[in-house]
Amino acid sequence: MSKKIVIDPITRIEGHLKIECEVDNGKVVNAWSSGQMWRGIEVILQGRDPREAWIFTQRICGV
Amino acid sequence: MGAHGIHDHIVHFYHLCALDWVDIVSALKADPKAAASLAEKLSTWPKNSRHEMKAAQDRLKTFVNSGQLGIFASGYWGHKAMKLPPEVNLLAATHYLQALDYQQRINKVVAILGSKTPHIQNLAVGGVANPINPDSQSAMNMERLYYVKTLIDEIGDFIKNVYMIDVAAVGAIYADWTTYGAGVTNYLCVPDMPLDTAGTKFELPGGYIANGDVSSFKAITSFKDDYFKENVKESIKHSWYKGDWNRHPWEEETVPNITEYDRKRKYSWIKAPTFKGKPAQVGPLANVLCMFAAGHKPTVKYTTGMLDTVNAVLSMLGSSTRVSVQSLHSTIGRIAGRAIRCAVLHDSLVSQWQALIDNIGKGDYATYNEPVFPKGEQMGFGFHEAPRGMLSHWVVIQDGKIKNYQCVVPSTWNAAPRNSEDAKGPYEAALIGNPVSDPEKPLEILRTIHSFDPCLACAIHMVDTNNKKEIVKVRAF
Amino acid sequence: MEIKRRDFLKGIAGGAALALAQPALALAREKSRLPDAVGILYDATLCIGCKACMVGCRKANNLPAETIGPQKLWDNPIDLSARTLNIIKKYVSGTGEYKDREINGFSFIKRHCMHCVDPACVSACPASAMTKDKKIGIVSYNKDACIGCRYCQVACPFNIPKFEWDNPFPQIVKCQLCNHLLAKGELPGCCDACPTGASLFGPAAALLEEAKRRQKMQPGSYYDFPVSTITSGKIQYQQAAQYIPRIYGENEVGGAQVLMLAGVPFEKLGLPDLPSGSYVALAENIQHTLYKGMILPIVAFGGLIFLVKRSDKNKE
Amino acid sequence: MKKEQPLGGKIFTPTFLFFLLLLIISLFFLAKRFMYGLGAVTNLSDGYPWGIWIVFDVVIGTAFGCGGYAIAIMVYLFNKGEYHPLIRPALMTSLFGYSLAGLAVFFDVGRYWQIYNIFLPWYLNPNSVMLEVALCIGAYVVVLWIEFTPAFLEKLGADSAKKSLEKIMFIFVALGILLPTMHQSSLGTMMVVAGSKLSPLWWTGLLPLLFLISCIFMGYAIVIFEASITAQRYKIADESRILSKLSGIFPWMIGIYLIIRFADVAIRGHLGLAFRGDLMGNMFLLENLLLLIPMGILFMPANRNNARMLFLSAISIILAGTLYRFNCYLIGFDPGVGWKYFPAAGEILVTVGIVSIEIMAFLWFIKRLPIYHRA
Amino acid sequence: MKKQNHFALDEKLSEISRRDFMKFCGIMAVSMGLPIGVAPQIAEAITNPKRRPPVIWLHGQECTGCTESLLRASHPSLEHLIFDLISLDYHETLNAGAGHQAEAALHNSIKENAGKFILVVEGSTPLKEGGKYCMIGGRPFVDIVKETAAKAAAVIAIGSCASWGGVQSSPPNPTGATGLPEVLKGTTVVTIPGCPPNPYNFLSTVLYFLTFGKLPALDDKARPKFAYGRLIHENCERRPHFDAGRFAEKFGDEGHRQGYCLYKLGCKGPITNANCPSILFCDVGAGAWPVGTGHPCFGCTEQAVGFKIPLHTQAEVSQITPDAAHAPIETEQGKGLSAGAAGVLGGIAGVAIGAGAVIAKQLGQSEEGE
Repeated sequence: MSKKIVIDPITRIEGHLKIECEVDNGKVVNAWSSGQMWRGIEVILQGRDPREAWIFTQRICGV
Repeated sequence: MGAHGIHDHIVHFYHLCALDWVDIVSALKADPKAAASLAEKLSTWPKNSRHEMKAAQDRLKTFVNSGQLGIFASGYWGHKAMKLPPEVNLLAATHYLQALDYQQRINKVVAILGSKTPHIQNLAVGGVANPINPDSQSAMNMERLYYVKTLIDEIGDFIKNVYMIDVAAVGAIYADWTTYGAGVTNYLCVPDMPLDTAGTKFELPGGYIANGDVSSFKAITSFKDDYFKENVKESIKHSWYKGDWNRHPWEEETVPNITEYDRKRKYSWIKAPTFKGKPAQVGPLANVLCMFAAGHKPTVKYTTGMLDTVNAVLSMLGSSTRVSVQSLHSTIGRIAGRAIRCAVLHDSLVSQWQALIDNIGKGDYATYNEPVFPKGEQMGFGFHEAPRGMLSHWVVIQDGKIKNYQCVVPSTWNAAPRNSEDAKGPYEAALIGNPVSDPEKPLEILRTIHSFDPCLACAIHMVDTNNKKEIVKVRAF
Repeated sequence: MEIKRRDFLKGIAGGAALALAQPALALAREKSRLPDAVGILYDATLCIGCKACMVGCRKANNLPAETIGPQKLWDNPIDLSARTLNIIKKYVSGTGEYKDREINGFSFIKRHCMHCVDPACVSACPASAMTKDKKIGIVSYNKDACIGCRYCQVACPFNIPKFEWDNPFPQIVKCQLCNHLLAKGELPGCCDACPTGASLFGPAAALLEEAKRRQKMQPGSYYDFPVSTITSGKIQYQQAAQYIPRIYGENEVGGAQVLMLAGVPFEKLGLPDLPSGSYVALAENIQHTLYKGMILPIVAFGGLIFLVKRSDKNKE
Repeated sequence: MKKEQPLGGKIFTPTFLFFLLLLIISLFFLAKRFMYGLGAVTNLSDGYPWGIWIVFDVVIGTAFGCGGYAIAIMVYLFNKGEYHPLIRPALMTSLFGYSLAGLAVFFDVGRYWQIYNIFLPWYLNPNSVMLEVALCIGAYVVVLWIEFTPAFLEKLGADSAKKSLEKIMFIFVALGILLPTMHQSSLGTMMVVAGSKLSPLWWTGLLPLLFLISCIFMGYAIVIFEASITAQRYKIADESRILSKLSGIFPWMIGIYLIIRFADVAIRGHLGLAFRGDLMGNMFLLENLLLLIPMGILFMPANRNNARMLFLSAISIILAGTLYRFNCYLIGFDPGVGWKYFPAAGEILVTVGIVSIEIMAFLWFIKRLPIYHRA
Repeated sequence: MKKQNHFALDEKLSEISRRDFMKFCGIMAVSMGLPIGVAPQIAEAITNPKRRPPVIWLHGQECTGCTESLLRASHPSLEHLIFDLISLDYHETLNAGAGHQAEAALHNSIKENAGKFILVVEGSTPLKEGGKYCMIGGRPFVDIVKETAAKAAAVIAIGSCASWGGVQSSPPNPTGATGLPEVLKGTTVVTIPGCPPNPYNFLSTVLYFLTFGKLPALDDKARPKFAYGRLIHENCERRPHFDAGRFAEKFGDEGHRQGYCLYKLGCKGPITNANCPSILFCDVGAGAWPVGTGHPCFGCTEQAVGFKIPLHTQAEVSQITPDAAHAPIETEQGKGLSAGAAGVLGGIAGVAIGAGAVIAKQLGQSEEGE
């Protein structure tokens, strides 16, 4: 019988990640990776001056 | 850029990922003298003395004794999967503290050029905002340039004498991890550090490797590379966006459609990108393997050096296991790849600095080309080999205003959910076969996930412009 | 403010002693803008008081800094002078919190030559040292002609021409719309330097159109404002302020090629409230009525000779 | 008819030396002006570009010099030969007034070294009121010297030259009436262009007319003033009878002037400004009061025969005319709030110096040249 | 593992030289705008707490840039901060444990330190769709943050996202990203905006709280005055160029290379409150801040400016300082009556009146004599 492991949140990363695994016999047999956050930067960028796009895209990630 | 990459790799290894492998509490039991002599065998790093070790150990003791463990309180200390002897743990812990210092130093390079970090603010579409004028006190002048150079040199010592060695040592002890976590072995990376303004010559090569077969490497050669341009697609079958399509970034739309978490249907905000219809792994390992395949000399040198050091440590430990390039297709391989890339980037940094100085010497102070946005629809893309892997931005500009903008970032590739063909993303695939000794403390899963250095919101530090023209980054790194 | 003509005609009615020919006086002449006139539109609501125009002017005209006060630290002229052809002044009332508001507000105002349609200085100058360009209408100064009488200073309703009081070989100094730069195809220093488009160079007619367009703007809504020149293509997208309904320079003393817009009444900004007709026209009318073709004086002279002769005969 | 004769006597009297001293002081300031610029000596500014050198020395000085003009009008225009004895002394004051005005202009003008530009045809600006004034005054100074030349010729005994000159003298006499009519009115027109900068109490299209009338009654007043002094100081032919008769003209002239003056201000609707109690209002009242009083006094024939009353009335009229011109050019002139002007000590002393030259020249002329009719 | 050993901290601190330590406290005092004399007080607060104050750090919609910026701090360093100054009980990016273990640590700390811990929030809170745009441990972030804040002694919003929504709140704000003060209406939330904020502004705020037991003086947007009290424009090293009208027209031009004012390139310094020009970034010496390196400020600390006013649009400068630098509309000019002139005139008037009077008198006499 496989056992389900959910790790949420995954720490020591940037952002919010959830990992779900099915473990059988001490081995992972299936896994799902799920991003848990959406900010809509692409939507915000529409209609803007291309010269300032980097101000927004840069802030997608601060690491 | 290089400096940023190096910083990122060091922070990741020591502060984000090392705690999966290093038992800090165990370090308290170590003998500083033994740790020091071990360290001296491995490298010539002058800060490996017994006193350094003792000081670090005392610092940790005090901290642990205070009873307030803070972020360390929830660690997996004493976990079965922690295999390092106390001395190595102490060595790593000492370097954890030293790395805090060195990451700051390399980061200062970024700060000098970028004005602050993170979120450097020296970019401008068409160039950089850093004026160069050796005869001005308000521009990039000798003082600034040599501050940068000094910092580059200092960090070089650390990378070569500490980081590389530590990774080799940990890698050797955890050699069994070379068999886990390969996952998706289609590797994708892009060339970087362009040597000309047109973006046709690069210091660091990039390309695509299918199925872990280094000989299948096909290079991406320019900023306008069609092979790259035509083969990127993203699927949202399992992502919380409206519809179910598999499109080229220029044709994408972004309409959120939030549903319940359902593993069979939609379960992530991340889209599933594919290259030639297949998921691909990106990141330092992909980069190193591609550069290795392309015969990039520094990469070959550092990769071989790393493998040799691991094998040396293995023989010192009396183990018969030996590692090869094939061993890199693994969880620990990704960590090693990151260290190798770090060293390669450092070499590149040195040569880029020299190139900058040469240009200034020739009186070339140009840092900016004014962008022009013609009327009508313009489509463009740009890419960069970021610390966490290949990143590309795709933009459609209509009459000087952005019509569509899509970022296909490293973690999108790696943390992707299943794609339109229901093929697993790299994280998902890499976890298959991973051991889990204690389901309550799934340290091993974290090891594999962390080896990718996930960054969900994700790393972008460059912007492409219109007309398929990439920013010229040469001069300010 | 139509006093001028009425007053004058009234004066004429009582001034029969002058024995003037009435028909010649009936109309003050009406000068209109030259078709190719150039000018500046200064919009105080766009002005941020950065004084870049003042520096631009200094640079363009090679003028030294002007320091007031004992420290000599700042270039801080308090008014136009022989060293300062262009100045930004500041109006403040009450708490001075709100831009372009008369009460408890503040506003900047730029002062320099208005390049009048019918310039008093040109009319006044006995030696033709002040001239108005026949094509583009710039009022400029020729030191080789000037005798230094300073009548232009007395005549100018805007107090623009300035004199080098401390120079034993002085000149009159005034804004000449950087005609030396225009000749080279460059822009006037102030408009070139202005970062916001508050000082806008262009054909006077187009500037008047632009000023009228701004007068119709909805305060608070966003509009495009050209920067540097009206046709530069450089555009500032900005909120329109609450303009007072007057384009200063449109009609004042016969009109000017420099126009001004503001959110504060112009009298508060130190600009004189002037009638629409020009004093110059009146003075010249008197002058020309009396001396046109020197007919009147010659007639008078003839009469006088007769009288003197008669008197001499009597004496003998 | 008696001939004019030099009065004779010592030149270097204490009075003369006193004025010589004043002249020397003014020379010091003039030197300073030419070395360091106008700003070094005067309080002139960009707000008040014209100070007392223009206003007193030129605008008022020439009005003082209108004695010759005024008497000439009487003698030639109205054919009153009885006033002829007044002509030469009056001409002399005109000569001084205008010549020194020209000198003052030379001090005041900034670019004096090219002052001849106004005579160059290619620099002429026919629109300029100033040009008219300058040319006219320039011409008039020449005319005055020519008109006065017979006095020199008499002194030199060049009778034939004098005779031939006198044959064409009528031209210059006619010019001597025409030119002041032109430029004295134009001195008024000059301020028309100042427009809004001049208080409505003074600014009017009638400025030329008012300047013209005022210069004439000032001219008569000067003649009376000067004759009174010389009559007292030097025993010359008593002209009081002529003067009394002449003064009969004042009430009428001043009356007409005041009617025009007040009607103009009232019709333009600015009379209220006169009673606001401020400097301009008070000056307006004072200026006109100084005319009203002598008008009243001289209205009575008894007073016209009283030398003291005549003298004081003449002073009052002169002061009134002076004040009117000061008001038009300086006190009523407001270039915008914040500007102020009051002549500097050096500036005043230069003007004093110019007046001193005038007085010294006067003393020299009457003693050495045939000006007055001896008693 | 929770062994108590109270002598430990003092012993630990004694290893740092006292001079270094006082220097550090001095720097903190300066960066907080406090007189240098309070340095001993700060030292006291840091060396003698009974326990290191617990800090819980939550992440919403963010990029971890604020945390990253703390890694760059050198006085104190992150190491010093979390080992010696505070007890960082929960922090997603730095936590050793993950999943359940991390969650447990969070809940333990909240329970144990209720009313005593400092809550730091990084990232904005999406409110649209019930907060589903940011889920942690299966719960909307908005619920977590509200629950935690209710038990906190002080709440600090670090970064522009937490302060007012940040980049993701730009129009059209697809996720309803909201700043903490809006989410926690009625609670005092100290905001440390900036993208990322200068780490010293955050550290100084925390130390202020620890030292004086109260929050620093805040402006109307709940920002500490010591950091956000003045416009960037007022302390900018390029200000003299602005005052003198010397502007860079485009990147890399002569003016740009001479360090001229960047206003024309769209600098928002004149409408942005922050201390960037005075304390700089990353301890690398002169010019280490955006305007210093040649890029216009884009106003990241101001809700109405950053990500709102387009990058290359010029700011409307409304607060002009110093006022005295502009000429007033009316100025006293020209010279009035001087003593010398009055004396001269008086003399003339005296002589004239005297002479006139004498002559008038004599005229009368001669008449009488007649």
